Amino acid sequence: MQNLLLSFLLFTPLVAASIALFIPPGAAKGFRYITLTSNIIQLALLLMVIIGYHSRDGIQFIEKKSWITLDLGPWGVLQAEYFVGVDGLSLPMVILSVVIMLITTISSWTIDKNVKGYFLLLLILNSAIIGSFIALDFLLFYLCFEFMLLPMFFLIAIWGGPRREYASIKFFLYTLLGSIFILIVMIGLYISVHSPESPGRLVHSFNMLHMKDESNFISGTILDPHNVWNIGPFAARQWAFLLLFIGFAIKLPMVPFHTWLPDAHVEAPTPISVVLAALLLKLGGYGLLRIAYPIFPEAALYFGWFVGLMGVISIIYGGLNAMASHDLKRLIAYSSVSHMGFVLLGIASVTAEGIAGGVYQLFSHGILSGMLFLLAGVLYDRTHDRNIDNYSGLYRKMPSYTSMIIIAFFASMGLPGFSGFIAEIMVFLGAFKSGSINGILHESLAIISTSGLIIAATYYLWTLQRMFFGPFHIKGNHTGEVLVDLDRREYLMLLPLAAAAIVFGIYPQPMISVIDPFASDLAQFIMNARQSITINP
Amino acid sequence: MLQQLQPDLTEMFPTAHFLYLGALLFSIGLAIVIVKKNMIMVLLGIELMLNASVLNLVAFNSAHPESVTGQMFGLFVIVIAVCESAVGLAIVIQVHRYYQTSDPGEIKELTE
Amino acid sequence: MNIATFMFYFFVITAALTAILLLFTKNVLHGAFLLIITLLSLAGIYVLALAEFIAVAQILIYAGGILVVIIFAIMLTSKVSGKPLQLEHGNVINGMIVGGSFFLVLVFLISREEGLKVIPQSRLATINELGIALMTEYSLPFEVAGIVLLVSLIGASVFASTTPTRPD
Amino acid sequence: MSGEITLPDTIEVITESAAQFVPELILTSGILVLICVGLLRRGKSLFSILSAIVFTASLTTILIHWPTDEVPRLLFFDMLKADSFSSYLKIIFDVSGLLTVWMSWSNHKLSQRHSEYFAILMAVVLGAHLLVMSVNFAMVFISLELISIGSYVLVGFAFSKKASEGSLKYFLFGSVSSAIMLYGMTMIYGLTGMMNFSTIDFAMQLINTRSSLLFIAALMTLGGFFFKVAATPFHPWAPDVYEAAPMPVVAFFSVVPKLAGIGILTRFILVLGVSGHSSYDWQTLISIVAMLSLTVGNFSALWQKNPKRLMAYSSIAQTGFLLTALSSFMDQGVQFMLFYASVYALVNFLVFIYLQYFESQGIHSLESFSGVGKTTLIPSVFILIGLIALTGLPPTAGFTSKLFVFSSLWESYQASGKSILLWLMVFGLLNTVISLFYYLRIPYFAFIKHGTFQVKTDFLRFENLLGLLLVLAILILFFNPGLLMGWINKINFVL
Amino acid sequence: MDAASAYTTGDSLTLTALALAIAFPLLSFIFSFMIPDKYSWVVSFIASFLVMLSTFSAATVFFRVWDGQPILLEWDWFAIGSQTIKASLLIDNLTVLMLLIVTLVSFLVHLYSTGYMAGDTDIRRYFAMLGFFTFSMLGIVVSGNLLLIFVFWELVGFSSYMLIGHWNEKPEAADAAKRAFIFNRVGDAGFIVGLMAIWTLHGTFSITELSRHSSDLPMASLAAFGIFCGVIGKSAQFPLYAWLPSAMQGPTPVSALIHAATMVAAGVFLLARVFFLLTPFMLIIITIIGCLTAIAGALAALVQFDIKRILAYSTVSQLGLMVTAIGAGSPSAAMLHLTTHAFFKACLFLCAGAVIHSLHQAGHQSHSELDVQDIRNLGGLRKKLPITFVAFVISGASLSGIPFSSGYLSKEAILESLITWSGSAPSWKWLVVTAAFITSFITVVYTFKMIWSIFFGDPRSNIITHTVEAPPVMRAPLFLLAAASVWVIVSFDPLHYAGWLQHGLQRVTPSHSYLLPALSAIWVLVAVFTAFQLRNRSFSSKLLHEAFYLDKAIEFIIERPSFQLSSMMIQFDKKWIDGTLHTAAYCQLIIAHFTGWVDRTLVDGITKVTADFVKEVGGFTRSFQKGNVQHYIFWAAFGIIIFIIWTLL
Repeated sequence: MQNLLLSFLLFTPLVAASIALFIPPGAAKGFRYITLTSNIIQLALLLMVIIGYHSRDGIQFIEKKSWITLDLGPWGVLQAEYFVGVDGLSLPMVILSVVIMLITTISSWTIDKNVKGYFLLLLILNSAIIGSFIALDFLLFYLCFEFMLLPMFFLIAIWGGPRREYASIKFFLYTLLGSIFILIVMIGLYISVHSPESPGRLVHSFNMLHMKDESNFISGTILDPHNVWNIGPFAARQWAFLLLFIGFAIKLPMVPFHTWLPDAHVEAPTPISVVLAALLLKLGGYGLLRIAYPIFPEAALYFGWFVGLMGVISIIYGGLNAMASHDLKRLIAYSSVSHMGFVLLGIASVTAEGIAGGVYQLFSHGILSGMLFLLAGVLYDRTHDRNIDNYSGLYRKMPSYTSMIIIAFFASMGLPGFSGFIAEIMVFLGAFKSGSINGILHESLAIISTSGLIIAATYYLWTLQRMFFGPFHIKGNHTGEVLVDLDRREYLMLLPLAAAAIVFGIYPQPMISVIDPFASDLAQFIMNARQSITINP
Repeated sequence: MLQQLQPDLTEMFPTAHFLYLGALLFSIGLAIVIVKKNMIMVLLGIELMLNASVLNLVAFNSAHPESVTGQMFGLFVIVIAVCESAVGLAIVIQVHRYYQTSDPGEIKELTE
Repeated sequence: MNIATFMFYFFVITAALTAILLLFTKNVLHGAFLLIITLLSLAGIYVLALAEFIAVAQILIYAGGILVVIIFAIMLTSKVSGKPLQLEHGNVINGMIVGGSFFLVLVFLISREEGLKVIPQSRLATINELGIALMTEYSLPFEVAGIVLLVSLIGASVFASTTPTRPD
Repeated sequence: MSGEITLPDTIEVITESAAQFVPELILTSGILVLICVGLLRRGKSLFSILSAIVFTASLTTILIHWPTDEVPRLLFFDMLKADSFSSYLKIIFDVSGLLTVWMSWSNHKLSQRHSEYFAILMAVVLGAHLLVMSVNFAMVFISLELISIGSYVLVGFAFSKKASEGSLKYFLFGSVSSAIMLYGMTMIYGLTGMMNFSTIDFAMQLINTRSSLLFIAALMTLGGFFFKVAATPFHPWAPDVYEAAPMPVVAFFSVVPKLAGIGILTRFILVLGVSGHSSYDWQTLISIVAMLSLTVGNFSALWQKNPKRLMAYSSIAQTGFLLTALSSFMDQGVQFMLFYASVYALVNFLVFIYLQYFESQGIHSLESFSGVGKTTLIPSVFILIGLIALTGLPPTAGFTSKLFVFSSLWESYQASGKSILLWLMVFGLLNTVISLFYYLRIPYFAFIKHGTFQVKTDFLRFENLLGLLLVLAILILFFNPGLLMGWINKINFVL
Repeated sequence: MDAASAYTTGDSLTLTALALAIAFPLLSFIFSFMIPDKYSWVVSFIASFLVMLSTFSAATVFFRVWDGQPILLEWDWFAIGSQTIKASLLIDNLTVLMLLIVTLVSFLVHLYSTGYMAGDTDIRRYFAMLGFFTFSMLGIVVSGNLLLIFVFWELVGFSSYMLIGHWNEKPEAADAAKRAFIFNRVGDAGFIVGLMAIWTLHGTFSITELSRHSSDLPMASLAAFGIFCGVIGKSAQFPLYAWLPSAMQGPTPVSALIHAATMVAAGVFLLARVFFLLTPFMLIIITIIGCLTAIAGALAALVQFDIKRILAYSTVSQLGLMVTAIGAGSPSAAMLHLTTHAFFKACLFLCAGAVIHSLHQAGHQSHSELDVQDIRNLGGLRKKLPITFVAFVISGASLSGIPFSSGYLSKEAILESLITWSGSAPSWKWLVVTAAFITSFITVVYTFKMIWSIFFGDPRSNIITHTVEAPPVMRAPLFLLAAASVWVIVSFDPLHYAGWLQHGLQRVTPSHSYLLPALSAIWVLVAVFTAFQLRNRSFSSKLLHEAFYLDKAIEFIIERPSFQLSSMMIQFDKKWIDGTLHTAAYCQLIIAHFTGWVDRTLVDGITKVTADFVKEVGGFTRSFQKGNVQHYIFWAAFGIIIFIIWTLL
């Protein structure tokens, strides 16, 4: 049982989906409750995982079953495994996924168009997200990573807003482009890596842990660390890192690959915006930390400054764009771009603080962006209008809603006491420290990036001022009556997130104690790699 | 008569000269296919191209006299050419019935 | 220059000239007749290249068979349309580019091929020899060619026997 | 010399060969039986069943006579080579034949001349069988022509104005292509003196003859093969022909002649690959053709409004992927190409079965798919899975096959260091992204657009059973590609 | 000094009192939020009561710790890598003094607010945020860890935001709140830079540990500079002081508590707390900035007419003086002035509030619309509001530095420290001293002018005749605060500042001389005389009125461009990033195709595909597929020729 927890976690939604498949489409309630049940079972399983997790033990709950073993004669054996486990990086992400999916279900309660299809897709999406966070086999990861696209595409395209077609295709295009880059590297990696577990034969393994170890590379292959294979201006391993970086940066998203995000967010239905912002974006950062950095440490160091620079650009650029947005969801979307910049900056620093901060930011942004999108959805449900300029003085009509907005906004701008602050401060500390302990990032990057804090304050406060303060006024053909305050279902979605933001902002130690071993080990690993592998002699 | 001429004949014509003619026929056939605004002329062009190949085969067979490979192949080419033109003519007539024109350039209902 | 050489180059030049004329003629019927001359010249060349059987087949099948059918087809199609047998040329530049380049490239490359300039020693393949080859070594292509013939006959009959009821 | 072979020897060779030639004999007799029966009886079902029986018999005999010899056997005086490679492709042809027969049976537009239709269909399959076994230029030409002539006629079986135009275009384009190919073949024969190309001697000749003419000749020969597989620049016939032909024929065209062409191309390329040391860079050539096919296919498909035309361009792009696998010039690449081809055949039939289903419901353009997903869920979902597999996304075998293809390309790049292969790889993968657009258009209309079209929902259709089987196959081959790869692995590619 | 011996962990009574002092305001916050809407009237009493309890607890702590051994309590907060960040409380003289000031002023303001804010619809939120502010301010004061200080530092800013924007229907209030927070945020960004530098340099945020390290690397100056940036923001120093006057849009008690007595003083407190981190170079910068602020604030106050704005600029000026003192190396003098300033400035604000409140009430009755904050509209209130008048005069005297007031002593401490620092040899430091003297002179002038305009002369408006004194609950705090503005609060010697407070803060008794006090007293009297002469002259200078246009300058140099930049960016984003990506590769093609397709099929109209490039490719594709089979053949043959030529070349 203990050994199969992760599988249960992964397959519960799929089982639920297959049950739901046989329910006639008319029974709308049935799908909601089945999804909810599946989420609650997942939550229970998650609790068991958390209880059984020991933060210093590295990867745990490992399950390893053979999946694809292809004997290709002289060329060797192609081996992909069902290999899952959680460590300090994936556990926070899994926790986030389970919780956010539960809240998404609650938020989806009002969906009444083609309910069966919606919840089936949601369940599939759930599995795919969990799967990509726990997979330790590259092929399995890629499977889940790609498999998210289709449900997401349909969820945006069928249940989305007026320009949903454009947005969904754009989303699909960008993400698929990114995953193609990842695919290229995956192909190269598994060809270059052999599994040390079966010494007698040549086994090409998709195992990500094997890919980390430089001694597992077949000598003379393109991606062999000891074999400099130049393609154009860079070595092949550097290209590989760049491809992975771009692939994940698109997902993250990083400027200038971010333009899919505002469109997708604006057009997606509220629950899907939540999933998109809270979970899908996390895969970008997760992928960098799980794949790009550990597997190509020396290239990561070589491009460290670039990653950091792009992070800073994202922070500032995203913030400035948010400031000029007139659509509430678009604003939040751009703020996500800005926040994900912190993740990049933290990761680029290759310090324990920076990496832990990056992971913490992923987690925290999951909570906060979820909350922000839910809040935007609350307003949209009432008036079907998200234009900031069309509102004024909402505080008078919806005081509780405004309070929630204030909490969410201030949490999102990194006010101390909320989880975002802990994340950002760790990122800053790591990024600044990097200049003097490993020389990857110049101190000025960290200093410049603090302006992101000011920009965040500006756009959030300006929005508050425009929408919620001042005399009450609302444009369009709405009367004030539609603006009722939060109802119980909405509280049920928002309060847990707000509470989580505060709890993880005041007492971060439980989460950091999970993340920290991973972050420290990774920083150590990458810095060690600098000594052992040298490129561009 | 041929038996008498044979000793002389064998040393008369370089293979290249056959090939020049073949190349000419082939190129003209191709040009005809592209240029002529009549389906039957296009068919004639194709025949010309096939004949260029037969000529090549015959020429090369005399360069490799140890077997009759080239000639056999040439024979098959002629047979196949017959089959092709039979089907081709049937198709041409069928198209002509529908479209009332012989210009392949005008037969373009199937297009973007 | 003996008579064989003379005949060879005569046939070559005739074939080339008629082919060129074929390219330039604007009358379909003239084209068909020009092709007959080309093919007959080729048959002559085959004879001189010691491929009598091919030559015979060429005369019988092409000149006698296909071209008659073609002339029938010309009559048939022009009768239906009522147009004269004149035709236009289109895509002239395209045709010249492609035909010209092929010709130039091939001639250039053939002329560079030293092995092709030697005059080969050849011998006459008897019809007997060909017949045996056809039944042994080439038995399979022979049979398959039969199937091809069958298929093309069926195909032609399918096309010929269906009348367009309504143009859709 | 033929004279040295005694008559008993000859007969022995022929009888021995015939033993390895049973599937083809069955097909041949099938053709004759169909034509003879056609003189007496009419009725689509009868001929469908007869053809199904013939294909099944052929399929069974291929499996029974699965070549196990280390060294492949040459049949009919080195005309054919009976190796596992060709047997594998033959299985695909026969299965496709069966599926086509079924599709034809359920297609209401094919309403006359059934005996001829099925006979010609069978003849094309026979041609495909012969083509992939051929190692002799004469045999290649004849079997290619068998396929071509049969195909020209098959297009016309819709008996419409457009069909006749399709036939004409196919015929003209095909004849010119085969004339070009033939010219090339004669040149190769002339310069090497050999008709049998699948020998070491021939390969040595290629290496030793440093002749541009030979290269040009080979190039022209490849042109004919490219025509059969609809690779750029020999592709433009495909959209017109696909649009004109009846749906079962389109499905058939997109698989059988194409894979037959790929089969002979593979044999030819393997020889060229052995002569990889020649001064001409065949690998680059194939890579460029692959790139062009990918680009032209994918880009043109974006414009299409007709599902058949769309699938035509898709098939051009898929040819690009098949060529990509070949361009690795390795045995591994060929194996992966076979895997790709098998998956491609399955997926293509899945898609075409449902396109036919929708066509029978009166849906002829992409726009008219609007809202279909709501009324006919299962066909829409199945066609979606098929299109996703064509795009190459997990969890379908389409992904696995693309993964394999690009793996072999990477491996080849690693071995040769030719940057063109790297470009091809990047190009091919990026094309996957583009292909997504048009592949998703049918599901897009079906699921996302609202339409007024009411199609009656009937779950218990034979299409759905067949579709389910194909979908399962596509999914299973993703999760366990070993089922097929294990088999393909046993195929050897000795010259 | 060994760490173990230097600090104790405190006894249980002290700790309980400390815990209570901090917890009561938090409790008040929670309570005020939780209470149902219909019982909102009890909030003001409960909140005041809770803060009063907090004040008593703080007093207990004060008396038990003052001049005793400092208390240091530490808990693990979170650990990164090998380093643990500890949450710690550091309770020393500085802390307890501030503890007492904050709770006391807060209590008085609470009390005052029960009257001032009675009837406000959002009274729950008001008291909640007041409680939260008090809690956060106490947090700054007791934290022994820079990161923790930063946490509360920002929370203070947040509550300030909420309170300034309390009347958020007023667009100006919402705007002022935003401005205050953003200006603070600018400083805080600097603070974070400081934190980063400290972390990199020392790997710890604990003040006690940091006090044992010292470093003169450039990084140390950066750290000090960063922290000082935080101070500039929070304590409204040059060039970020513009937010403070506009923050006067908040309720007046809030201005008294936050923008006069406590929060703005937090910067000075912080500088005193981390004085050991300030490098010599930084001290010079601090002095200059402080000096500039002092002068600028005083000059600006001189020309204001809004009573609250005068007080606000005066606060700016006084804070500038304190910062100058810190720069001059005398944190104790700064703290001394901080203490006295807290009381007298709070008193002044509350008096101003009482005046406003009374006039407002009167204005309501007579239905007259009058800007009651403009001193030009006031006058002769001495008779109507006697208690307010007395309190105002006492605290005004303290602000001016009239002898026998607390302000006299603390200002003397600053001046003396400046003179000592400047030394005997002439240098630029003398300019600073001169500036300080001029500031004190101007302070007297504007204070006197203000008192004269409000309370003396003839009533300039008819509503003044209807004015009555504010309710007792508002008068009591005035009284108490006025009482705290006399000399005993600093020292029992009315002429010299070196009393118990100074001793407790510095533990070094400075040299005893009456020269400076006397000089100072004369200087003040001269100033009073001048002010009397100028009592009816109104100074008007646009430059000074707008406080050197710093506000506008920031708007022009930073705000506008950044907004413009952001709108440019979003255009850039729409046009170029999207566009370039699309154009750059075939992405362009796809999107254009796709949009074209979407528009063709979805939107009824016909859309032309935008990019010319696409058109060309499209044309090319069409020429390929025009349906003419002869073209097809041509292309195929042409393809072969291309290949041939390519290989032959």
